[in-house]
Amino acid sequence: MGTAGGGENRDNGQAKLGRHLTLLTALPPALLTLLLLLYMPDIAAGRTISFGFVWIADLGIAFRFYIDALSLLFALLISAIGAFVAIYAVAFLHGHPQLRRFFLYLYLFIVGMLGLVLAGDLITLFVFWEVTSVASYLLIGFNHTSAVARRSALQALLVTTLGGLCLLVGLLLLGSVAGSYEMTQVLASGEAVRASPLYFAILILLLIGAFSKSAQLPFHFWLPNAMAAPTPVSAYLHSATMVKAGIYLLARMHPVMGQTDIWEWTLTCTGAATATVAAVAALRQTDLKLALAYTTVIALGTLTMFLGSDATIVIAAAITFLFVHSLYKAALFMVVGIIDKQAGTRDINKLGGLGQSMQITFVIALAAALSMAGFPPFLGFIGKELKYEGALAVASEPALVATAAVFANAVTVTVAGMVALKPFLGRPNHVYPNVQEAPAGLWISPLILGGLGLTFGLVPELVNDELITPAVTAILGTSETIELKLWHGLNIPLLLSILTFGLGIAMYLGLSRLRDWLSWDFSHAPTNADQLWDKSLEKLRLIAALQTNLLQNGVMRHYLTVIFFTISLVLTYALIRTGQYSLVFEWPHLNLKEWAAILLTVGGALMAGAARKPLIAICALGALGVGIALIYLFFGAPDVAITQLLVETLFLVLVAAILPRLPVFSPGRKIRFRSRDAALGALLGLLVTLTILVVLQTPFDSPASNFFKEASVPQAHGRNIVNVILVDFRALDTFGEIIVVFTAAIAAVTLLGHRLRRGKQ
Amino acid sequence: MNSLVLQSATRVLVALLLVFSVYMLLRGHNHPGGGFIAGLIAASAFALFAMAWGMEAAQSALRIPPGNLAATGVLIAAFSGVLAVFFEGAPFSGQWLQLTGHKNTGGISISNVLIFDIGVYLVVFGSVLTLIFALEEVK
Amino acid sequence: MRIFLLNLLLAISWAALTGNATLVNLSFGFLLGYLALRISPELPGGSIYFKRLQNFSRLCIFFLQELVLSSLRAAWEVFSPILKSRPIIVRIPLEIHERNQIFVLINLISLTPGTMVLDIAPDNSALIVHTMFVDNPDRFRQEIRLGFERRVREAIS
Amino acid sequence: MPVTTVDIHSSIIMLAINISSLMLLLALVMCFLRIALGPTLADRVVALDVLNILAVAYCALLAIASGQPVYLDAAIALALVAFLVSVAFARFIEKSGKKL
Amino acid sequence: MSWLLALPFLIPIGTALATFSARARHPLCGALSVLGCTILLIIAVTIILLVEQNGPIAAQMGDWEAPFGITLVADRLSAIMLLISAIVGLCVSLFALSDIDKNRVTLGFHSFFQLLLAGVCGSFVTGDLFNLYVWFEVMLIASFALLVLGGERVQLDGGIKYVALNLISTLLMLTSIGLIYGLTGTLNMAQLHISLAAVNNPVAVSALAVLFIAAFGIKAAIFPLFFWLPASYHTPPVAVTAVFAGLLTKVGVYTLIRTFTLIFPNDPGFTHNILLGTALLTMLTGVLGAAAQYEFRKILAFHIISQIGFLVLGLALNSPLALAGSVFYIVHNIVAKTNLFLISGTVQRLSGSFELSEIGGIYKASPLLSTFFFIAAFSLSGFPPLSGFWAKLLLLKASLDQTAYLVAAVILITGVLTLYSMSKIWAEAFWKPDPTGDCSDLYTLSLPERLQRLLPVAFLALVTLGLGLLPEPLINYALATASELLEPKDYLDAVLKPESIQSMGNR
Amino acid sequence: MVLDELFIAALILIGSFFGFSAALGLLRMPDFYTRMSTSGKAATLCCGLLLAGVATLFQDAQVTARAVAAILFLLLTVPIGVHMIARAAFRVGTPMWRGSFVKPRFKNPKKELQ
Amino acid sequence: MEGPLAIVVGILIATGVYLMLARDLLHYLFGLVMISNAANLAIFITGRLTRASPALIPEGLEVPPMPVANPLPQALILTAIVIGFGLLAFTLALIAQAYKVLGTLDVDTMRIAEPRKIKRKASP
Ligand code: NA
Ligand code: NA
Repeated sequence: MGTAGGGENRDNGQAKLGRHLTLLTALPPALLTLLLLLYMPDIAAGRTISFGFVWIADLGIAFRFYIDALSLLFALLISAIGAFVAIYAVAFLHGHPQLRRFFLYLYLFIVGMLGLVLAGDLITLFVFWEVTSVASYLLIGFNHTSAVARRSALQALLVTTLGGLCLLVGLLLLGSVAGSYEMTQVLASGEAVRASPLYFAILILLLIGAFSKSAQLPFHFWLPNAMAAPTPVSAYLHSATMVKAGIYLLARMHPVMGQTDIWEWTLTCTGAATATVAAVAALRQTDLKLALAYTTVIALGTLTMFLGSDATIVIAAAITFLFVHSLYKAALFMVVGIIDKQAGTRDINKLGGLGQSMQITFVIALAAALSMAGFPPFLGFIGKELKYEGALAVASEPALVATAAVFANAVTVTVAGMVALKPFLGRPNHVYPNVQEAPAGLWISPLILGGLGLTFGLVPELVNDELITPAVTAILGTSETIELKLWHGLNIPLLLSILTFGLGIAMYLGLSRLRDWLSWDFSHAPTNADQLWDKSLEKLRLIAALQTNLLQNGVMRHYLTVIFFTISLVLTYALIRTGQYSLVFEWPHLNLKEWAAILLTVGGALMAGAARKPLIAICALGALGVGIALIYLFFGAPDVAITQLLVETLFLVLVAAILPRLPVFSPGRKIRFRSRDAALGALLGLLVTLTILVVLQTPFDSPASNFFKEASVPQAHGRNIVNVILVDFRALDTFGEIIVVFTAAIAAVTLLGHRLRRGKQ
Repeated sequence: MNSLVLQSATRVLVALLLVFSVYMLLRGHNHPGGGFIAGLIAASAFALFAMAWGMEAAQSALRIPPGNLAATGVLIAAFSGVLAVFFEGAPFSGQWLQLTGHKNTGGISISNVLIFDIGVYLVVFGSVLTLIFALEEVK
Repeated sequence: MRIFLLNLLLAISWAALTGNATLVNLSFGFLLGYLALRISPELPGGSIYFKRLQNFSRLCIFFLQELVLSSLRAAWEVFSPILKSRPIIVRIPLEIHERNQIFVLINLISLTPGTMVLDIAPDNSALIVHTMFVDNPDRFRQEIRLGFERRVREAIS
Repeated sequence: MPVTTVDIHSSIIMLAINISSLMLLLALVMCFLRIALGPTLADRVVALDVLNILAVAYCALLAIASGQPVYLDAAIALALVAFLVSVAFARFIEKSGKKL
Repeated sequence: MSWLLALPFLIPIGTALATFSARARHPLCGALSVLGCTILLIIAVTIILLVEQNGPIAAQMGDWEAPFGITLVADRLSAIMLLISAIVGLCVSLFALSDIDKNRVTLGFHSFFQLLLAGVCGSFVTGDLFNLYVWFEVMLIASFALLVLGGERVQLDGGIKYVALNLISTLLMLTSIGLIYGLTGTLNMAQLHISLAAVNNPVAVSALAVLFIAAFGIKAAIFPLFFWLPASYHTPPVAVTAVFAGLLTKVGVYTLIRTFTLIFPNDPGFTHNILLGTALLTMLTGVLGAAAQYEFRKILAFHIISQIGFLVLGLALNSPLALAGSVFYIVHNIVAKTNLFLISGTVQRLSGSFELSEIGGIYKASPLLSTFFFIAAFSLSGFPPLSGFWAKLLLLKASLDQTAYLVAAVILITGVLTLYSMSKIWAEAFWKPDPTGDCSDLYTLSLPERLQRLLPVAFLALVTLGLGLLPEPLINYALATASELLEPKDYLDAVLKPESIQSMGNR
Repeated sequence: MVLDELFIAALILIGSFFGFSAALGLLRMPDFYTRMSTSGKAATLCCGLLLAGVATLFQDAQVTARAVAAILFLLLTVPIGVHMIARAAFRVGTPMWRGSFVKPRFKNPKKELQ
Repeated sequence: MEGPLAIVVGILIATGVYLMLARDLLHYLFGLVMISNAANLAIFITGRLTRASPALIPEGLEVPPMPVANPLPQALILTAIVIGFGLLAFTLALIAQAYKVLGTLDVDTMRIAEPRKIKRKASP
């Protein structure tokens, strides 16, 4: 991480460095992509790779990676698109003072995502899961001077962390049920997991984790807000990767957790609902980036919906769509970024006529949008056809799924139009007259991505044989064959496609009217999750403030009361909980001397308690001190008695020395408090008395005391046993004690503001 | 406090209290007394001094700042505790140098136990005095 | 002073000779030494020493006597059903000026039944005395001057 | 340990000790009442002072009753320092100059 | 051997005396303090190595055999606490060189600091209950002194509450110790393990147990006894708060662990359930308290409470894994918490305030400092791969293993709320643009000051990171500690059988 | 022996009688000054007699010496304490007993001292 | 013998608690003194009371010839008394300084470290 930039030279150096970094930054992910591609044939053939080391042997936790076709597919998408985003970002953020920080975060993110999809251990998976949360937090908050960015970052962080923690619990439970955290073993123990009584809990926890990360209902609200991030980030995060971590998790857990009704129903319904809600929301947007973001939520909903099923065709549809979506969505976000950068706005109502000046961008936008809209011969078309095929094959609710899919896709078509047509067609906008084509650094990445969409559409075997089919196989655990082709013949999916196009185009044409129609105010709807978020944070602060005002209210007497009350409470409980003891209390024969001492002590105490003036209390304390000293004296403790008297005397001398500077009268307390305090005091006194009496019921034998009596003269050569204990048997206590006294003295002096004198004055 | 009675009596009493404190210190191992008590008595002597003749007089009579006295006491006590390192004993173990007579019956001896008690005496004396002087001084 | 030391030495020699160092024996030795010195050939400063010792002893006896009397008088007053006392506060000018003398005088007055020194004038020229049993302030002043002040002057100089 | 010359358990001594205990007990109570009643701080301090002196008496009484002269040490210590309280409070009363 | 165990408090006391006599010479005083801490660290390392090799080691002070005299013991728990205290001591003493003004040094800051360390280390090594009380007092009085040193208004106000509430704990502890002696006739903790089990007086044992919970609970700042902490921790200079935060409450937790594994292990249905309820409430109230604050150090202070809840939780769950979790959590928390306070001090140095509304722009001005804060804060929030993650994982797993799902839920909620507060600080102090515009960056500080402020912070951050990446040694150590605590046979042998000590001394 | 016993018993009884009387005076006397006059000396005497009893009982040089020392110390310190309090009370103008036949004459103690 | 003294301890604690809860810091201090004494007394009585001789061994003997009071609690109390004195003295100094600086001993008005209202800032 770079140090703070100050001065022109440093900025220049950084800019130069940035230019040189162009290739370098893209190099690691690109190399990784190549590496993964090398492994691809092997993996596709059914081999898996596993490596790592034991992290914590005693807990069976390992830092382990596991590559099968599913993880390979994700890893490839992440690293490849990562490389493109890196290239794009260098151009996009050119000259930005914190460029290096940006790349640091980006790499952190890439590493997190790769680790997540390649994890071969549940804990490893979670570690990387959280790394992506943190990295996305930093990326979303990259424009940290903007309050909106900070809010969005916090929102994303909290939502995904909440989900992440649930996931952690789920993973821990899963690990304990499966008997291991190792991925291969977990994957193999589906039967046991589904039979476990904890299955439902695990499922819910994992789903909360996955849904929060993948912005499913009801956690969907953070993703559009995350658009506060710089454009390349949005592109990366919200197309290729982070949100798909949840999808990956669902796919990964499919063999273990799937194939149950509850799995299917939950996923299907959540996915469908998410897709529908997001579709409506997408139509209402005028910000291109937001509109795209909502289509991402649509896509995620669709994917979730499909992953609920265990039919081959449905899973194949999901995986293909996932692949397609990554390509076009990344490209489109980049295009929006270009428009934003060149035209200075992303507002769809202000944009228009850019096609002439930005021809390359226009072409790219078209290519990606057509793929998104699912026009042949783009890969998107194949994806969509498969989607419909899959939707109809969903066992539980084919009609619902199909309807949701059609509606979602129609909206996608509309948004594709919004992104690829609206800004470029029509008359040039006079507000932004001098719009230039973007530099190559900006358009090269989307161009390649858009081109790939077309290429793979024309030659689907490129991706099918070694990526999609093996991935589906990995999810379902059975060897599957899937055909990807542009022309399936005239069938229901095709009809649905046509319906989709018609609907989508109609909506695009009537977009402004549609938006007016949809423009009822969501702001007061209880379902507005974003506002709910604000409200719940506000509630949280309120509750926090309330509880703080209640507990930590700054009044010392309140603190003391609570402490004394707590002690009384637990002591009462401890004393009565067994309810099986009899206290033997004999009034012993105390002689008059002893009564005198007791009377003096008790009288002194009561008088000090009743005294309103400190002075009277002090005199009472003097009497009390004498009484206690006499008690010590009468029961064979002259050393203690003398010390008590001396200390009492010196204490009173000190008090008298300080008293002239203190107020004569004390503030009184209300009668209500007085009686409450007295009751509390009486209760605590009673409890302590009882405790002492209870302790006294046990016969006493102190080997230490006996030892001291016997060893005092022969071994320690002293006749005052108490003193021998103090200076020999337990000299360490005394040593500590003199340190306390010494410290107290110098502390008091420094407190009173005196320097300790260094010599005679 | 400018009182003829108090000031006159203090001449005798301070000396008396100091002597008495040393007496309590030295016999503490075998009779009631010891470093604490002795230290407190010695501190009382100077408290009386300060009350009768003023704090400056008491301080200059003491010559050493009481804080340093206390620190010296800690040092002495620590020294007596670690003295055992030269005799292969554990920390704070008793070491006796018997000059005459027998340890258990009397005679004259030097022991780290006594040194320790002297340390305690000085700490208590110095600390309490420090406190008294400080509180007296508050303006 | 030298003679006092000599006397003390004699007392210690006596204790050493008898092999009994108890307090009683030492006191006895001191008395013996005193008598011996008394009849010895005259020592320089001896007469002053003997005089002082005599006066001091007298003062001590007087002191104890007053203590007992005072306490008895106080007890009487305390136990009597009706309080007969007539407390007054009297200012007594002093003729002695040495601090030590005044100190002893104050202690003596304090020990007298029913009297108590409340304060001393800043220049040590007078005492403020509280007394319970004397009606006439002037007579009280006179008593003090003749009774205590003289004795103190004799005992301490 | 010094041995007592007379039997402290003899009836005369025991009786004397008991009566003495009672009287001192009453004395303590009365002192205490004066501390409680005041009315001025000086009254309370005097009572405290007397209380301290009576504590010395108690030490002596205990030494007699138990036949243990060690309690004399407590008596000496108390006799030497107890008046400090009075002096300190007297100083306070003078300094603060109010009727307390 | 016996000397080695006495050194952890003898060295700081010696250093305290040295700094006391040198208190007028500012640089010398600081150097002495750092030197003392370095020596302490060496000793702590030696002890932990020995303990790791030989198991618990004991030393009889004054050569008086075990249940009679005072025994010093170092088992794994003590050893790790010593080590971490020495580390914190060194870091804070280094940091204090620039954070503590000359006036406070002259008033004896370093002496009090060293005495505090002596009290802390003494508490960790002692095997005697009353001696523990004495060391607690040393620690307490030194902390009083440090808290009000300098005597500012706010310090005095906070100091009053701190002193008032802590003294209650002290008295409670003293009473409890007296009563337990009255019940068993011994003060030696190992002997108490044996004697108390033989006492046939369940009511008395229960009452004593709750008295100890209350006494140490106040020190440890558990619910609802924690008031002194938020009332005072934001008032003294940051170096003081840092060492308080790192060590003081942890000593309370240490004694809770020690007491309720060694002395009161026999009635977990009663004692440990009280602790469990307390722990959960502590976690929640602490973290909620933090959510209501907008002052850097107040937020951190409330988090201390919440994290105390975690520490007590591990004890309350009473399983090897849970105890190991507690041990790991203590180490993690001391490091991270101290670091956060040190960072808050530097932030205040740069921006002039602790109020979040008045500071900002640190991220832009001092990325290095920001990185360290980020590491510490996210570690505290339990993010992998930082130390806090493992601490949380252990406790979570322990609670799940016992099917204590409510506990797991509270852990999760607390985790998220912790994150909320930490990200609040991050967003406000670091990300937000500087509202006043007078925030300087680290380069405006002189080189020595920068080093004195950054070295400890960097080191502690590295420890956090290191414990996160390579947790295994510490987790293994924590697990071994836990089994040692739950099966104290070795501890008892070391303390009560002199021959075993003898043989080890010869080895 | 019986004589000894009687002597000791007498010392004890007389001593404690004075203690009692001192306390009674403290309680019964009407104003500060009279309370003071009747209590301090009696209390001292009480201690002296009891300490004499101790010395008589043990008849041991050391014990006697310590008893004598205690008495001497009391004689030295008690009057000082008493005087200091009296002075303070006088200086702050503590009123005299109103029932006495001389009315309180010192309204302003400082003036009186001139 | 222990019973009545246990009640004394209870009374001391009751009054101490009552005093500590007063608004005035000085009263708090007095309460502290009282509870401090109560703690010491509690140690003393649970170490079992005896009217036996003090724990001193006469000259010429190696062990006490008759039962003596339990010396260990005495040693503990001595330590505790002196420690307590240090703490009390410090607290006294703190109270004096607090009054000097803050101008009050009324704990209800000591709200500098924790002001009455929590500042609630509208924070994004
Ligand atoms: Na803390
Ligand atoms: Na903490």
